[in-house]
Amino acid sequence: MRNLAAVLFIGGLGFFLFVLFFRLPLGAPPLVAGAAILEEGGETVGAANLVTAVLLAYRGMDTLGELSILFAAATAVGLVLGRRQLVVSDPEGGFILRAGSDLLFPLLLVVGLYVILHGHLTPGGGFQGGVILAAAFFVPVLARPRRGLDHGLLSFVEGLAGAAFIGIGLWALFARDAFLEPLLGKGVLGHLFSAGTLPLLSMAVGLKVGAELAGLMTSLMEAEGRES
Amino acid sequence: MALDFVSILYIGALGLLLLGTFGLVTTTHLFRLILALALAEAGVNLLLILSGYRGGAQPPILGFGPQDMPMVDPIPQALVLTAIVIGVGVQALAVAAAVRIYRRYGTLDLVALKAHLEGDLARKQGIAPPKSAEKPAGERPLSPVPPRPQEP
Amino acid sequence: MLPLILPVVLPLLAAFLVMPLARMSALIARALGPIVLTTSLVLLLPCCLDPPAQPLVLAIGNFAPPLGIVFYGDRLALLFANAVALFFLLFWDWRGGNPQQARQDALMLLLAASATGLALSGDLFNLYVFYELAAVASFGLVSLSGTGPALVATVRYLLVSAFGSVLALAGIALLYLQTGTLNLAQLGIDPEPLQGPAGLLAFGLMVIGFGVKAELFPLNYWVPEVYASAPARISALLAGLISKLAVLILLRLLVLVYGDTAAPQILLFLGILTIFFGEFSAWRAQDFPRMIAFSSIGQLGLVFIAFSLSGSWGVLAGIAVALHHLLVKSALFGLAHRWSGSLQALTGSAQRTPLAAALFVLFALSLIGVPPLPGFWTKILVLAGLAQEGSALAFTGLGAILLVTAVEAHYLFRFALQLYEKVENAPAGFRSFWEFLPSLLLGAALLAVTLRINPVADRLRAITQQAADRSFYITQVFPQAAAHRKDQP
Amino acid sequence: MHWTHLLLELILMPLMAFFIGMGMVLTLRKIGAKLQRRIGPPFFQPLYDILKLHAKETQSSHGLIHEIGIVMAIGGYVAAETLLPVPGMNGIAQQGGLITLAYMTMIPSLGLALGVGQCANPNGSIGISRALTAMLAYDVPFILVVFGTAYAAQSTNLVEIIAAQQSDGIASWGLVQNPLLALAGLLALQGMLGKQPFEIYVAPAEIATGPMVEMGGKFLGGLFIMQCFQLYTAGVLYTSLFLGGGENWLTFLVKIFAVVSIPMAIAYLFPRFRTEDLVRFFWKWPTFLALLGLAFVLH
Amino acid sequence: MNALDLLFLLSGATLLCALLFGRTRWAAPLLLLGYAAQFVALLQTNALFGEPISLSWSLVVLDQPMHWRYDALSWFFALITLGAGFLSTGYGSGVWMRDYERAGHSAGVLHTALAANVFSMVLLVGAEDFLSLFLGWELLNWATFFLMALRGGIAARAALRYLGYAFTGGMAILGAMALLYAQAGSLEFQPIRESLPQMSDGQLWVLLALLGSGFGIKMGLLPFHLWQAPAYAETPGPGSAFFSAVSARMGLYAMLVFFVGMVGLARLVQMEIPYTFLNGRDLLAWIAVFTIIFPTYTALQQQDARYLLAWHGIGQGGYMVLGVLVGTAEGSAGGLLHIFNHAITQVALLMAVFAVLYRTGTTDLNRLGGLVARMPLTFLTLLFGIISLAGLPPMAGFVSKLLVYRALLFEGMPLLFVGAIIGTLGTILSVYKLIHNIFLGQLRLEHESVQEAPLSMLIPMLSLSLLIFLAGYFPGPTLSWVAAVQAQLGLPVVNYHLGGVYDAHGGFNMIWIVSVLLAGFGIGALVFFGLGGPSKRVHQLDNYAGGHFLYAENRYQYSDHFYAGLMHLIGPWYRGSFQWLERALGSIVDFLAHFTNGFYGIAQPLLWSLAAVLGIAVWVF
Repeated sequence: MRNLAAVLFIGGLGFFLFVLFFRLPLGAPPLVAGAAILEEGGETVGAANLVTAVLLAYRGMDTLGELSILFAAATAVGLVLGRRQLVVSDPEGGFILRAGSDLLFPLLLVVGLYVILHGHLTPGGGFQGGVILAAAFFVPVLARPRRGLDHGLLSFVEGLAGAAFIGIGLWALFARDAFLEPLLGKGVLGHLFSAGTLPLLSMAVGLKVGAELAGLMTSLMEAEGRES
Repeated sequence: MALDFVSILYIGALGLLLLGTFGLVTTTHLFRLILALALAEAGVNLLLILSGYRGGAQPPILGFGPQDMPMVDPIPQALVLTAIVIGVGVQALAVAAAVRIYRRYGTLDLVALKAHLEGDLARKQGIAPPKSAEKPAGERPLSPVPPRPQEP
Repeated sequence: MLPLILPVVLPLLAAFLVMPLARMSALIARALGPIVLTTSLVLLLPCCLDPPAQPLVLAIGNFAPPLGIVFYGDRLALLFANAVALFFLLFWDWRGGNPQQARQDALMLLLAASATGLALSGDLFNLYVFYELAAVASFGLVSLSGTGPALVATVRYLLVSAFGSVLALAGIALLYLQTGTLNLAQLGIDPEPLQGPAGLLAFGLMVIGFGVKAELFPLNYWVPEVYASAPARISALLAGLISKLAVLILLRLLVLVYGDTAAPQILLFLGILTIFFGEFSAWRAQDFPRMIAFSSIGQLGLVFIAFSLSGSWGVLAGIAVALHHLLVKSALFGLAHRWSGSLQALTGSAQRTPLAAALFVLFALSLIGVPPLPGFWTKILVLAGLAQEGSALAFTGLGAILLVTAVEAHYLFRFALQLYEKVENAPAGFRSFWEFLPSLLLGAALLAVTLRINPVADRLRAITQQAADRSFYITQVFPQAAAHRKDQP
Repeated sequence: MHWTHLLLELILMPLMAFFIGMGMVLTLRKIGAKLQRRIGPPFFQPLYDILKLHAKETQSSHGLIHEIGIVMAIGGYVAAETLLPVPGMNGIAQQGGLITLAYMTMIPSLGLALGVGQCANPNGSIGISRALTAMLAYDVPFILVVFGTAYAAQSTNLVEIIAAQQSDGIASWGLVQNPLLALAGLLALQGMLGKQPFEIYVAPAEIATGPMVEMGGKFLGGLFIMQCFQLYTAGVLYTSLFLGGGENWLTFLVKIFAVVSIPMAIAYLFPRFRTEDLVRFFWKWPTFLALLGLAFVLH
Repeated sequence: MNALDLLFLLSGATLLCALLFGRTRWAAPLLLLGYAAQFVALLQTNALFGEPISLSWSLVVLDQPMHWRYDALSWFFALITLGAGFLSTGYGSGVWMRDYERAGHSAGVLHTALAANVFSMVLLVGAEDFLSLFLGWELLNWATFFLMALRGGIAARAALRYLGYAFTGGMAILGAMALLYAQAGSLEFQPIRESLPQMSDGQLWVLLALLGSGFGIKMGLLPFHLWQAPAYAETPGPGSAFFSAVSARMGLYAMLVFFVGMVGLARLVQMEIPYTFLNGRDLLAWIAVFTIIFPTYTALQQQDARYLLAWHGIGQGGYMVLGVLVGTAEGSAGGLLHIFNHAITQVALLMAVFAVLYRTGTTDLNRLGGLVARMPLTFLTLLFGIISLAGLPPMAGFVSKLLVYRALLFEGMPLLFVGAIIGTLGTILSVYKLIHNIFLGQLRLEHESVQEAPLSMLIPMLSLSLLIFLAGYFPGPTLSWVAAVQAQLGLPVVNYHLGGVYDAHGGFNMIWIVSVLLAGFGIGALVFFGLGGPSKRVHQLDNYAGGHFLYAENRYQYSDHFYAGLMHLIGPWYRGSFQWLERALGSIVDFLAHFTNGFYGIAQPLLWSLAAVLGIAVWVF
């Protein structure tokens, strides 16, 4: 009965959605704010990757909010899962896992940092790189569950990275009277050291995301392993 | 209108959304619900990114392709990035809670969990467990004054 | 410009820092939150008491709209931002002592920041982000106790909230697809295309999405169980403050884009259902938190009904009802801190804590709208507006409000009489009056408003004048657009 | 009207009523005797009865209210008689009216009820309970009758009602104009006087169960006086409403004696009704008749 | 500052006094002084025969002005209010209050509640726009609730029931106000009065239903009458007396203001009910008649004196409405006069009953009896009261009822007339039961040493008895008030003189009637005491029946099922019909609550959210 109703509802909704959507200019949406950004983004922000420009400059507030959400999620997970003494029952991984993880760790670290630092130039950026960083730190934990990660350190890193993001914003606030306005020289479009404070912000984002995701995954894994 | 590339993408996005929604409204298993949620979220993210898609345009990276080619709208891309991370955070939290709940109650079925919830709450608040006496909190409304001294 | 940005950013900064700091000095970490919130209050209070003639408009990062995000601080937004700082200070966990104190404080600060952001932001997606932040932070806070019921309630809350977010995001995508912008003012410049079915559907999706926090039927099933299992402080903030801020988003959309469409009718319809379900359920509630939780649902239905009224009347009525409920319901949840058990167990509480019982009676009277308390004036605004509206649905709403208010009066005073019953071994309830100090302060505020109803009404009218004026908003954000429009006719 | 004249009327009217009432008591007893093939009492028997009762030596009083009840019973009727116009004397009929009169006649009943209640005899109380219930029963048709006649005359003033009936001989009598009302009124009269089949509340046959149970000596004597007044009032009232009142004393006396004789004559044809049946009866037939009659009056 | 300002100030000051000094020893004198001062201020306003007087202050809230103004109607109601407040306070000030406090109740709270009632009524009757009317109305409702509930227990439950009714009524009024505001653009009386003729019959019917039920609930009009008797009966003595005098009449006041003063009876008559012979006025009149009959016969069933009187209080309200609705000079005069006459009657009766309660500890009609020799003055008060309540000459109640009967008669309304009479007959039956079961019959052994009521209670009782008698003997003064009120309301004005009224259909003169009656009593006394020999007084406990001695320890009082025969007959006609209605409504609320609660019990209700989305999609499409 419930499924039947659901099917009917979904069908009805799907019908309306399809009918409505296909009246819209699909594939040729109006380009209002986007057009302006495409127009002047390169000059104003100095980032070749306009997505990153949007992310960190034009809509830096969203990114800050998003960082906060991730932070909130991590904090809440910490709250939910509690902070009791961990009893990880998972056995140590086999040789292949351990060796693989040892090999992967530096590789992932480098790739992650690269993606973060080149966020304003090429596809990628703080988030993407941060996720890779998180993976880099999480893989060894998978291999050696008992060792775990130092949550204190993680929280320290994530706190500081977040504070750095805001700090850069506040710096702009006091220097230019506008929160999160890109500072420093724009540099040459396409160069590594360009786009002002964007790489710094990217770095902060990357570190924060990395620390938080790593912390999240480790917490979940620890929770999984704990016997009560 | 023939089914062009964009339309197929849209159909996919809406389909994902509807599929996820179907899962959300039909299942009562917590973990499946989380998965369905992820599915719906994926659909919406696709929808969002499609809202900036323009046929035949290139990525919004300066110096990436030919100069005069139109570029897609960069804003939705940024938005989607944000939305994905938000989704990750929420799902992580959901999973964490599910883990705790499973440990506490030994089930992930929402029907059972709701029963546990009501029962535990009733015990905590010191009220009659739900669906027992079917009695409202106080008197019936507008009830006649009960022990009247006069004859009925 | 500082009052616009710092109340959002500083709590975030503090939230990031509070856990590392807690490792160094618990004292500093504890003090951080109140300090930051007080700073916000100090920054905001002048703007609220002596509001600038023109709204404060702040383009974040100096990116002119619609490129960047705009913070728009008119009287209404500033008032709510102020209320956020004030209420978070009021319901701050001053006692502490929780082993997870730092995390809890961090979440509280995040919630405060997001709430301020919700009040101030003028960008749709940014609002969505803050809304999500508020949601995630509140998930953490409501499961604070870590008990089974709290967790299950949280998960149910989380599921519906996430579902709502998905829908809201779909609505935003739909909007963006049609307009190519996310700036509220720019959406309002030319609302014509959005007033078709697709635009309305986008609005509908956002109503459902943001309606989760706003306790809109049928997305409010999480309300009773969450408020019953969460700490009362958190319930007070969620029911009082956060719900209103979610409504605020819809208000902005209504004023700027959807004022002349069928959108208000949707709100009216859902509002009627909400008020009906809320109040009737409350009638059967058996414990204090759930009773006022259901009552809160009902009151938010009233808010929705009020905002559905056309023109500035609706905005005025809505703001009045929302502010009144903010005051009263927060205060009632402040009482729920100790009165958390069943209604039966509270019989005779007035003997030991007469002040708290008197406060309850005061709030109950105002809630059901007994003159001359403020609740009456807000209610009569809504009713007169509905009668002027004249449509069948409006009259249905009128009847529904009257009916459920009678029901509300009955269950509230059924309990009030129980409080005053004479029993042996009266329950202790509050240990000292410090425990319901927030409620006491809010009760005093309520009485003050009663006495100074006309100045308050004038202030509200000034707020409404700004908030209900579509072109005013647009002109403030896009001076050039207004000039452009002036040329046109 | 000179005040001495009025005073004279006010004194004369009750006095006459008393004597005519005694005559009526005698008539009734005579009729009863004739129907039962007895000789019946001598002419002065009613007066003897009253004097005898007052002269009794054992007169146990149950308290002041017991005595005041009798005073009220007599006094109420004395006052009521002044509201009933008789040929040549209007008394204060102009100052009161039909409704006032109807209510005035309840004062004696109330007095009697108070007196009986004071006696603390359960049987007496039962009698009062029955009497009051009976009143509830017969007053409904009675009040409809009052309404009809007063509405037809557009006045509650008995003087005017009588004058209207005398304007055109028998044809203008209430009896002719509103026969249904007259019939209903007759039935109500039967109940009002407590005659068979409605005599359960008086319970004349069972001394121990009825209002009179504690009444002896001058208490009973007072009630006897009251009965005289009661008969007189009923007869005159009915005459005034339906039989055109008294053109002169002769026709007046004939009419009122005829009126009170009818119930007596009917009485012996019927057994007794229970209280409930009595109520049921009065709320059914006389009320129906009165309503029907009223419909004629109103249209 | 004019006299009305002074009145309001004094009323507020009295309330404040009660609040501050209610617990102290000087509370009673202080409050009596306060009420007396208000009374003087009321007389000073001269609103009855002079010009209406406005309050110097007015409020403007949310652009809505709030005025207060006293005219003849306000004056009349305020007079009753203040009189009742004064007498009830006096009654409850002495030993009664000492006893009340000894029982663990608070004198201060009682005084405060009473003063709050008086204050809100003073405010209410001065209302000159719907906002101030509603303000006064709600204040009164809550003050009433407060006074009802303060004894706790049964009283609190009765009060809650009252609240359920009263608040629903308040909401109906609020709804009507919203409609009126939408129509007239204002809540002041004058614009509304002007816009009413433009309204359609449909709109007026809605207003009639909303305001009629709103005000009717306060009055206890059928079918909203169930709350009143228990609530009034369970209130502590002075409060009960006060309520029954005037509280319910505030509903009548509001009805007079709106239906008579604004809509006008002529308009009501024009509002035909389709497919019937009835119009708006007839409908209300029939409601009034059933309000007379049903509560009166419910009163007949009661086994508790307080309940019995409270039920009669509801029934008597019907006469007032009925009289006013007839609309002729006599009818409306009777209706209005009955407000006053009933007030004094009912207060006297309740005071007598509460005096019995004070002395014997019960008002159960099956546990009393034979008290006449123990409490003769209380008996006298009760006797005067019941004669007036039953509407028999020579007391006050007779005058007002007679006026109503006459009006019905000459307007040709036989069925309403019979209904009113049936109510009166029922009243006679029931008040006899009241006085019989308390004061007559068997004296119970435990009451052998009962004393007369204390002086502080006797004084108000006896003065009221005197008033009842005088208002019946010389109805001229009260009729002059009523005539002024009629002129104020735009009704035809009654021709009155000191002894009664006269008009085209004749009239009546109470001075003659009462004088003759008194003379008749004199003659009766002369005959009774003069003719026979001395009677021998039998002791109250020395009784026999059917030749058997009745022992005082045995209970032989005939009190249970006093009118068994009648009840046997009419009981099934109306028993519980309204209780049923009330329970049905309660069950509907219960059911709805159950239904809505069900939604919050669903384990996974996202389907509902989906349905909402779908609904919106359909809507916008």
